[in-house]
Amino acid sequence: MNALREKARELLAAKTVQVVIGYGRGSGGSARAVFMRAPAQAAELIFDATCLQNLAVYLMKPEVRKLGKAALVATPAALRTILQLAAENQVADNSLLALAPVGEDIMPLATFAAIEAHVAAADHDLSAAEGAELGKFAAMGLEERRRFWEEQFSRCLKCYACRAACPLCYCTRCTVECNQPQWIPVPAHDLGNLEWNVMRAMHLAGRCVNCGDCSRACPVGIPLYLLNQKLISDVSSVFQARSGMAARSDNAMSTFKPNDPEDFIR
Amino acid sequence: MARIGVFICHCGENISATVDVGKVAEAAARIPGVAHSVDYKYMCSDPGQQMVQNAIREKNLTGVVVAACSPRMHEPTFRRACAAAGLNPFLCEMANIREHCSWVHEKGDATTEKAIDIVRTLVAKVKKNKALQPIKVPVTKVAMVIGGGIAGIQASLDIANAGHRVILVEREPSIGGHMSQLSETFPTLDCSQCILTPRMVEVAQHANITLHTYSELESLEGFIGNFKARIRKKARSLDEKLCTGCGLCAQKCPTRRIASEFDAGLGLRPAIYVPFPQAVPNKPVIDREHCTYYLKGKCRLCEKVCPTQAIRFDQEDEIVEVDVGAVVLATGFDIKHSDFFPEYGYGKHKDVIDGLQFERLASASGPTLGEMRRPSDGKVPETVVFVACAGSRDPAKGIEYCSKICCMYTAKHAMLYKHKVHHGKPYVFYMDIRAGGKMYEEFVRRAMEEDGVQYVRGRVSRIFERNGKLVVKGADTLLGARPMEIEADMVVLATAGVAQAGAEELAQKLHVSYDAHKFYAEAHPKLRPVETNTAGIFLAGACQAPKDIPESVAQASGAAAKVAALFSQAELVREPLIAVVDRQAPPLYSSCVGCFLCQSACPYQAIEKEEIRGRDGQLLKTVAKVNPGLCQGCGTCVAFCRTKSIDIQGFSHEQVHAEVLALLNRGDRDA
Amino acid sequence: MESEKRSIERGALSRLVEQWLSQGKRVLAPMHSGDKVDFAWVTSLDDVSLDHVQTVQSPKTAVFPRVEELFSFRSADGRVEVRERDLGALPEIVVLGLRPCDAAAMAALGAIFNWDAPDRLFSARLARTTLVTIACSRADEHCFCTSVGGGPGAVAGSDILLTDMGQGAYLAEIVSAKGREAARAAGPLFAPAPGMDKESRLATVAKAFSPDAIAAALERMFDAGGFWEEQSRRCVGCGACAYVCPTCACFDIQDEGGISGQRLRCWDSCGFGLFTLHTSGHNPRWLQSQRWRQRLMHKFAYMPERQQALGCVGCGRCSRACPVDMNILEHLRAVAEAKP
Amino acid sequence: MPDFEPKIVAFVCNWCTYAGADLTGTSRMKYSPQVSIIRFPCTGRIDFMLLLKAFASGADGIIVSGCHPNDCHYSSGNFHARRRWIIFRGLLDFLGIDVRRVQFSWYGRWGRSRATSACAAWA
Amino acid sequence: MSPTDLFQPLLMKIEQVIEETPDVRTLRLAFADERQGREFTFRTGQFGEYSVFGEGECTFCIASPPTRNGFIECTFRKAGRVTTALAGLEPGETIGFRGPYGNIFPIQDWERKNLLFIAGGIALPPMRSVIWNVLDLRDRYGDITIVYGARTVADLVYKRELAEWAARPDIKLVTTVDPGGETPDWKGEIGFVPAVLDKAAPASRDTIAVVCGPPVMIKFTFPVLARLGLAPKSIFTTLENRMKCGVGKCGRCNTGKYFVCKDGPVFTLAQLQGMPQEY
Repeated sequence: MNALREKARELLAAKTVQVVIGYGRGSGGSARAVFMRAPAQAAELIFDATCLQNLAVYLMKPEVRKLGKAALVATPAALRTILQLAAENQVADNSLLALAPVGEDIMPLATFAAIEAHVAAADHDLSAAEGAELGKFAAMGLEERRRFWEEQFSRCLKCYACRAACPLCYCTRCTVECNQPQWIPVPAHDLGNLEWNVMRAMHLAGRCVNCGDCSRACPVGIPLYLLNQKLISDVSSVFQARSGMAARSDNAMSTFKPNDPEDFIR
Repeated sequence: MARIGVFICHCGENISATVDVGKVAEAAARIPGVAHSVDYKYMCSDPGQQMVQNAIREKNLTGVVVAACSPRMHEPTFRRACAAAGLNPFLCEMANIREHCSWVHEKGDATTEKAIDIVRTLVAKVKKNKALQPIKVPVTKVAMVIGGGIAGIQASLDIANAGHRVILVEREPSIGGHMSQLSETFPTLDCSQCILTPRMVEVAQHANITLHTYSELESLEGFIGNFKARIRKKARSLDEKLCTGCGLCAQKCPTRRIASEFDAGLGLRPAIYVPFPQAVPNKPVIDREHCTYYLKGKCRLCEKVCPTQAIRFDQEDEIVEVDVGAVVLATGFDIKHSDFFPEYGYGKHKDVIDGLQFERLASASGPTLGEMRRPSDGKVPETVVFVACAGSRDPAKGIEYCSKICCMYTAKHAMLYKHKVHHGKPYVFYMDIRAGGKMYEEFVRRAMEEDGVQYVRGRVSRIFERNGKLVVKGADTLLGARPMEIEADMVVLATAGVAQAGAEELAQKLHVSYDAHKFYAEAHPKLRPVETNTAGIFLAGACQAPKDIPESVAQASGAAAKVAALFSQAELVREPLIAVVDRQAPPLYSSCVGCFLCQSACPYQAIEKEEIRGRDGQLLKTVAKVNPGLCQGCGTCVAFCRTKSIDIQGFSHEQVHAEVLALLNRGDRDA
Repeated sequence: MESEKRSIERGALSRLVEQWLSQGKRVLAPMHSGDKVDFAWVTSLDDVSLDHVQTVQSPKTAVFPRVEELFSFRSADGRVEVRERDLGALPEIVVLGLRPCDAAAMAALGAIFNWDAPDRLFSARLARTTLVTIACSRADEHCFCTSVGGGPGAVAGSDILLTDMGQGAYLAEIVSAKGREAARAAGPLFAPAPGMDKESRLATVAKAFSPDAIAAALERMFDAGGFWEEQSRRCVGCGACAYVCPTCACFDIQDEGGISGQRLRCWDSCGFGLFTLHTSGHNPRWLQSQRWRQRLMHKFAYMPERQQALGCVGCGRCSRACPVDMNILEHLRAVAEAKP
Repeated sequence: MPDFEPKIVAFVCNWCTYAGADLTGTSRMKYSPQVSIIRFPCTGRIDFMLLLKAFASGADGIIVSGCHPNDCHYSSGNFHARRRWIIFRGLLDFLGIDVRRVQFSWYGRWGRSRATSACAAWA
Repeated sequence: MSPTDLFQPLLMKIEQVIEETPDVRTLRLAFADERQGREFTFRTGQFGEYSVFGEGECTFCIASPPTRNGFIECTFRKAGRVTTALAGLEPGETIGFRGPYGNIFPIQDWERKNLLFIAGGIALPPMRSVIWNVLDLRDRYGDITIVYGARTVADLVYKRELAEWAARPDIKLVTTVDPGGETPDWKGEIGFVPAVLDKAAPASRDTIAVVCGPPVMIKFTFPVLARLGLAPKSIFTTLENRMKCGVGKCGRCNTGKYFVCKDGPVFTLAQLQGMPQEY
């Protein structure tokens, strides 16, 4: 941890960055985002197993961008997020510094190329456990799956915490806020919840980097990660595409291959 | 203000036969926003259109729904009628209650109910229509004609004579196409070369026509009025400017035993050759597959003998880029050569030949210099059997259509044979005689009566060799299907006319749709035969379907007229059904977040980046912008955009959303 | 009027629940769902979780549901017919197992909905709702009911307050007229309460601040821009805190169903940007810091002054539900200590 | 369920399939009046949200049909659509919605007789 | 007040639709139920929630004066979902109306004072109600000056009434368009409203000013009025906050301890200065 604090103090003192976004101790022993502007604040920085939130969400907040160049304590998911945001022209190269904790020390990654190299070194596919859970769902019957998701979505409040926590949901006017025509019903009734959750998953297809923040943010505990992981596994198995691996990469959903499978098309 | 006029057509009784049009008109009147609802026997007739125009003026309608036939048929008609009455044409929609309702369902409440559904859907859509102004696009007044057959030649000459530049692209070393291979043509028995060659020369000498022979279209980008074509001029291994066409190289070339394509495989040609004497341009080309220099690196004899040193062995293919405003497809057709009929022994017996090969035998420039000699031993055949419908009209063989010209050229072949072998006995096995053109029936009648051609109505079952003779087994159905056998010296099969090889690849390069037989698809079989669905690309000749020379020439002139019409205005007026990116007042400026994933989805690269700067010049955000000239209105980006920031006029989010809700009883109609 | 003290065994309580259900009442109580505890419609006492500190959502859904119909309308041929909501058809609800802070929250909701002009729909629901509260034997770091006028055993707002005395017996304080009515209807199920000592069973919740000090501090701090930006930099602008909060009552009105459908009232939050966006595109609260400031100012300064009711009952749900750990207690302490 | 009248919405592209539907009309092929057609410039324009909205508004079945790959008038609209359909179908199935209720097809110009068989799949 | 339930609109029939500009319309509404029509009273400055059933509700002031009963008028610009739907309706169709809500222009306190009305663009409707109300009781007030500006000539609303007011001797009417918005035959002023007001420099002694318009116009008009010597408490304006319920419950228009829909929309500059700058 102190390598991280040392690096943060040094960056802030030398003014190479105006703010270091990292994890600090939160309430109840949890970790939460802290924004250090003065070298002295670097002592607050921590990095342990509780640091799960994907801090890249703050790269897209106007109030944080206004602070100037940021250094970001980046978990592997955050690094993938940065690359995916780069692929979608939301962050420019050298506009941020990623601090990737490796064991005890810190790897500063200043350019997308550095981030790509670091990301490429690790395995980012769905873990065996995640694959198994998806398998469990595939094994369930259609009716059983429908009842499971109907119960889950009936508890959705439409509080949009899943959208707010997701770094890739950065649209200034989300389709949910479009009322001409009213694509998604505003009230949180069953029909509106289904349309909202399907739209959220589809709009992340080929983009989501599986950081899991949407599920952690959901106050009523709907396992939203399952939807995104299902689409990640589909996109990678059918289109052999993986998001968050390169700063300049085509989006799996906005490109095509002539030989995409079409067995279901008559 | 929503004041919609609904006009329901009986279409004679095509609609009113199964749909209760009165009930539909009455139901339409009850839809909120509908100010005028009426039904009439023939909406598309002049009084019908008058009715629409009067209603627009009297009740100052803000939208019109015409419930009749398919918009592909009369949408332009009614949109023009509305425009004439002062209503923006894009506020008029058609509800297809004929092809999609009255014709395909039985009479009954469900059918009338569906018609009401369709009308209600389109009323909901019209309420969300916006008045649109057509887009003005500059037009490059240069036409490109692909295919140098009679159709291509005629189209090129007509367009050039209309004062526009033409680029004629021909795959073979010379223009002329199949017509140049014919001996004489029905029904006048004009010598094909005599009527074709002057036109070919006229093309070569016409100031407005640039000729690219031995060339193929590499790619075509852009859209009507603004195409960018890349033409691959295959290397002729010859400098055309130096070559005088003396023909010495062809005489001296040692490799002489190559089957001549021009002679349909009957004659032979050297490695460096001019396809036929009247070839235009009359410049040879080296066939690199067979020339020994390219195979073994030796010889180069033609280079030595060439008086003007025009031979260029190292010549490369050359890509020529041209801007064109319109394209005429005149790539023609081909004769089915393959061993399509094993039972006829085509390909096994040398004396079983197809129509084109017979033409070459009869032609003065053919391998036998016009003398009727059979390919196997060169003897004059005493008895010749012509078999019509050899491949056409045979669904089992996959060609269910009629190739239209075989009856006529079979009769001609029989007459030519009689004129050359007076004592010969020609037989023609036919199913039906299709001789519908001017002087066509008289021509066939003459063949039967004056030239004594023996017409046998029946199909040939087998042809086999028996002691030197070709036994043609068939039956004569007019005599109670009496089986018969004819011992013939030679058999000519009138095989089916099929699409050119490579027709499909070319269509895909031009995004032109084609049918199951790879013939190009016309925009409308009856009303738009010379246009394709791709704006700016026209059709002429047999590439659209097998047809004879008069029809090909007529179609070519038709296509040329269309091109001339297109080039007659300074600017092309385009349908404004294109995509537009959202723009708003500050501080948001646009709901687009600049992810530009739509850019990779656009097949026409019509989406550009636009920087939005504050008053102080500081870059606020970069958003997408659609180039109205390039956008073809496919809407792929619209369905892709996550924030619904890009919308397509004519099929906007609001319009299609309203349609879905209205169709499923939500929205306008009480539940 | 001192509330009447009775007691009730766990078995009797279970039979009371069945009695309610048989009388056609719907019972809303905390139930385990996954690793969280949330209010749900229960069919027996066994479903009810009794060992949790606080539920994820508040019981406000009994009186202010996520979505409710205000009225329905049918239109045909230009004529529109509006059908008023039949308030008589609203269900009788018993909320069992809510905490004293939730019961106190009903008063705050009433202050908002019935301010200036009564909201008949809300009042009808509240009238049909019986609150059978269970006092808190445990609290966690997020609870601060004592700082806002409440307490782990406070009776305010409850109809009947049960306190778990251990060995399956509950002290039952019959607080309101509705409580007495419910106790009378329960008949023998309630037994006399032999000198049960309630205080010993209650959790202890330290007082963190005084609401008046907070209100006074907030008055001065509206323009302390830096303070609010610093505090709210973590906030990502979702509606979780507002939707789980027992006293948040902001709502949106939406029409559904085309020309014949219903006008619906549904939850909304001042945390969303669209909440205050003018048609002209101007938005008085364009930044998240302004919206966070509004949340604290409205609950701790505007409501006490205008509706004479504090907009917070210290249940701590917003801190527990917040994805980025915006701890309201911590922020309120910072407001109290902020130098002018 | 004898009187079960499935409401089927057909989202079709304006070129091959709409023309195919017209051709079905001109050749008087009969199919169930429960199938109604909504016209789009291209299958690329058909948004998954519309399919969702159609189901939400009461459609029992949906046909989505366009030109054969390589036949698309806009050259790649149907390719993009196909890719979206693959993912969307996977998600619907994952959520327990019967994907047989959405039939995707390439209808060329030669008639829509198969429309009847498509909607027969439910009735 | 409205009938039994707060959120249930009264039914009103559209009697007349006047197209002020391509996207601004004025609706004249009469109560479907005669009795409600007779009993309905309102004061100038109040607003209502107008319902298009199936689309939703939208908020704008009652543009007709209370002195003319039997009907109310409202003017709106086609901008959002509900206003677009409202603009699509025909005379004879039915809409809903909830109100009257909000506080009033205290014209009873303005008697014998000079009145200065300053309006910009689409904000003339709330002023029109109070102007006609004052003009119907013309003798009770001092001289009346109206300064009205819009971006272009085409954007000027109530063109007929502007002509009527211009013809009246007892009113001083100054109309202006932003630079570049004039047409060849435009006879009024050219310039922004604050500048034109400065030039017109009406008498400021014993004067009440009412200012309505886009925030940028109001920002530059207040200093001009201050220079003319008007006290903040005698400068009135209306706030254009987003509203939904109109009865102080839904929280949208909450600005400080005020609810713009209950304590406003009419505020004096003095009140505004006492409120948090969040409107």
